[in-house]
Amino acid sequence: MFSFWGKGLLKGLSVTGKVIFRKNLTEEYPLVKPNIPSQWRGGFAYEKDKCIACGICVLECPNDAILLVKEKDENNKNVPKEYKINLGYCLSCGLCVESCPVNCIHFTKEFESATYLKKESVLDLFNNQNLEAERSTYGKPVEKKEEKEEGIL
Amino acid sequence: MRTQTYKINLGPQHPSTHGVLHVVLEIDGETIVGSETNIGYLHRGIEKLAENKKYPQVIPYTDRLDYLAGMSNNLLYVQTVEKMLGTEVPERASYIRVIIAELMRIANHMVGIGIYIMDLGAVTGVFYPFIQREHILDLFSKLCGSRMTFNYMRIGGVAVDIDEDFIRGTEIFLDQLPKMLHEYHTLVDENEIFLSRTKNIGKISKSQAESFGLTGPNLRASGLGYDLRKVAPYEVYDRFDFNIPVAYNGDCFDRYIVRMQEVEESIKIIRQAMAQLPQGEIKAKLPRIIKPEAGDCYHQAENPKGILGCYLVSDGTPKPYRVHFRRPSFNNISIFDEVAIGHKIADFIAIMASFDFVLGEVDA
Amino acid sequence: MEFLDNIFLYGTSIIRSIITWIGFDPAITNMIMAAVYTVAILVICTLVALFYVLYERKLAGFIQYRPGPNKLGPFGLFQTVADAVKLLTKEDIVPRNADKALHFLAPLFVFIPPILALGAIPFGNKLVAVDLNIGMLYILAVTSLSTIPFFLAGWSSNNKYTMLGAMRAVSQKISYEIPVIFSVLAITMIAGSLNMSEVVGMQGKLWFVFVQPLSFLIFFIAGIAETNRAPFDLPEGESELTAGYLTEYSGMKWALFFLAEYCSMFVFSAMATTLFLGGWLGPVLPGWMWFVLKVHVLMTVIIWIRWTFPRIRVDKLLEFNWKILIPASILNIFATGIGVYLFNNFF
Amino acid sequence: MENNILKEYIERNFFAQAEILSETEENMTILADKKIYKEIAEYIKNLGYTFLADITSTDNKDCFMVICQFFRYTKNENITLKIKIEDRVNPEIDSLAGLWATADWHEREVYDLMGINFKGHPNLKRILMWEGYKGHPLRKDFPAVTRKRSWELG
Repeated sequence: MFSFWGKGLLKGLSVTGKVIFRKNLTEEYPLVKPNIPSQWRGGFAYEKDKCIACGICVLECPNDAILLVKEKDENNKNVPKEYKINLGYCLSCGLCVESCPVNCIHFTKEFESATYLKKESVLDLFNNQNLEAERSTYGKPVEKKEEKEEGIL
Repeated sequence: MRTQTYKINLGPQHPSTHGVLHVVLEIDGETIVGSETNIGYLHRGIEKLAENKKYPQVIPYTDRLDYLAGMSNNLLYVQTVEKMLGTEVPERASYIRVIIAELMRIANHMVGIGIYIMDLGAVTGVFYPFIQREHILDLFSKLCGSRMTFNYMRIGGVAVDIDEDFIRGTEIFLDQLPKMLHEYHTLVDENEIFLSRTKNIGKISKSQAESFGLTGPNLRASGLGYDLRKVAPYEVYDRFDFNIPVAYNGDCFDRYIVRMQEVEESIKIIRQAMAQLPQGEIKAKLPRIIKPEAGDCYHQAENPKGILGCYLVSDGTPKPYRVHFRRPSFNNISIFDEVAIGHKIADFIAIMASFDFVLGEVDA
Repeated sequence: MEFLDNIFLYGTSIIRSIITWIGFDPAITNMIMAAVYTVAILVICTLVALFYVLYERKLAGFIQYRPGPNKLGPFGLFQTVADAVKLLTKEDIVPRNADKALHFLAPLFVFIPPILALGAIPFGNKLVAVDLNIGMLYILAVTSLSTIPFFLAGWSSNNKYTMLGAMRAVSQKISYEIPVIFSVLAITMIAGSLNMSEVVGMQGKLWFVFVQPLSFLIFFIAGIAETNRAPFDLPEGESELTAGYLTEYSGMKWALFFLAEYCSMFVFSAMATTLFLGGWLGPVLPGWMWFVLKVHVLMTVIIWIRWTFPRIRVDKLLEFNWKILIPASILNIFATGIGVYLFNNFF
Repeated sequence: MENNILKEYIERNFFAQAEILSETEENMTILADKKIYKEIAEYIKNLGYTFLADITSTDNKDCFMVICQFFRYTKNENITLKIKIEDRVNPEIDSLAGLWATADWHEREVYDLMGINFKGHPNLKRILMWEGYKGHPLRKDFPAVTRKRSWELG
């Protein structure tokens, strides 16, 4: 092969030159919402009617991000009185969701959880159950939708 | 003529320390005559924290050690606990672990290589591999819902079974990766400037590498083909046919090329693992509360950055008595002070980047 | 066609006749015309900088699978304007131990050499602010001034990183001046003139790049180094020296350095076009348009190179200059001399 | 594991000062007295266990343990060397920094987090915590601040 000083440089230029004419891959995020996978671990949704206030999620949480205050109802059963998750401490590990025996806590597909104030990062899930948010299937045995894969090159 | 050396602080905030590494360089003109590496700016005390967590609760913390290869850290930790418990992992779970770990290796090397080229001044070089890494992270986020901090491995298996989607996605990815690698080789390998910046720069001899306890691609670039996947095969690595890339110069270029070749070997491993993937359980039956017998155990595995080790002491309670991680980056960067001497500042950047370290792991 | 070719000349003659019609003295008319030229050059400078900042970001984006800036205006055309506004409103930080006067002056000085140089470059047939007889010498003299503001910036900031950047800038710019001058010398030997317009005029049959390919290559490489562009952007090499001589600059002062870089790139491309690529000469299109096109191609190549190559190391950079470029350019002059002698005596 | 040489060596030279705790196919665990630490480490190195993977320590409440892991580069064989330090007030042990360069940082880490002094270490400074930090975080008597109280604090 014919070889000379600067051949590598020209080869490099040829690669970047080719790429100029390829289609770009940028996701224009704030304008185009990303395609959130079904198992996404984002925000939380909580069904307080289902909750039996067993406290397993609190025990499972590695970082003590969950606060559960329980009380007895008229049938002498435990019911939650207060349920908060501090997203500032949450590792999004999903151990609480996986461990819940009655499936009352879910991940949602929310992904914008930044807040302006530190105290806003505490989710008061008892008063705002966040049931309308799209739920993720993490930790739940649910049929998954088909998603298409595309090659990039 | 009287000249004087002076000191400059490279870091903790510097564009190419990739985090908060602090190196005090003593400089004569532009030549380094002394160097002192300071670490600890990202110390979170994971070892101390882990002492107050139950065994499964430590897994999410290991994600944060080497946050570019969270899966591999997960894997090592659960393996150590399994070794203590004497658990047999179901075969399917083992295969899944291998596939995931090798994908993670590819993702990590893509970052390592990309950042390396970027630090040498070719900013474009970071984008091409990052696209591939993005693909892997997408696969992972479809698998377990998280892109960086996976918490995917479980003691006795894995959290979620891989499905058709994942396998198909991985196959598509593996098909396009070699093309990209070829393109990247064309872009970088013969580039005269790249060669002049990397050949014979930051040379580490075999004995130096041994003495400093280097592991991973950094060791293998110095001519010692020590890879735990071959020497002490864990999971099902002994069932696959793959090579350990070794280079013999120990310079920055070799560290780059070893990584590139490792990616190719990983592709081979993943293809074989996917072809052999058996059906079955993905998690061994274990009691709900994990209580290993009192005792201790050291286990290590070949992470993308080197050998991650975990020393675990149990006192028979559900919480580990002591967890210690032998972090590869911590060992690898300890050689900086010695290698830096006599090089230029620009070379130091090249050396630093060629080691592919992560401060989360250095400081634990 | 004739009209389009000379549209700017007609413009200036109209202005001149208006001024004369108002009844000014010829001397004052000349002075006013000089002011008009200066304003025109300043406008060109600003437009070029604004355009090429955007163009570079776009091209870099395409090279990296990105669309580049595309939110502000059509195709992101107003991105640079928005950036300029943002930079103007930024707080101006001066380090406590800096030499305040020099720190302030450096970003102003950095604009002077490209503006001065643009005055002597013919953008088209007779389309030149000052058609100096020693145009080439003038431009080389003026552009070599550009070392000073960089050193001022680095020195006055009183920071080790800026100092290292300044040292690199000085050593690099001074050494790369030599191959630039030598390669221009080869052209002068062939053309026998230092007048830029005349040099262009002589390239009617054959561009000098075909007569002097080596000289063009040397000029091009050294020019990239002169203008601080990657792979020779050592003075600001951001992965090594944070931002080199620019480390302590922020806001508009930083922006001035940034814009000046594009201006000097433009000047350098314009010089290369004039000396090697036949300047405004070309069929069909008006002359100035040919000129702009050729400059644009060169700029594209420079930008393309920047986004492909790693940065060279400082000692290798100087080694490359003193061991390869300068001997090559001296050899080239030698060969050119023989060639010119043979041509003049035997053909 | 073929370590009869090592066993013989230990029995011959350090009869009462070292004992073999366990021995498996791949691993051999030796508990040694701190007086012979460096000597035995050097012997292990000369036996071909040239990879010092790890030096760490545990706080066993009544004593400190320093644990070293030695590996071979060629085979999957591992020697775990454990050293007991009974002096809790002023724990001190020899440094391996002269034998392996990697011991330097490992020992600094142990010194920093567990407070064990290494005699003969060239540069025994804190490595992860900052200079002037009081206490050694990995000791069991060092209070672990958990986030249990975070909810009470608000």
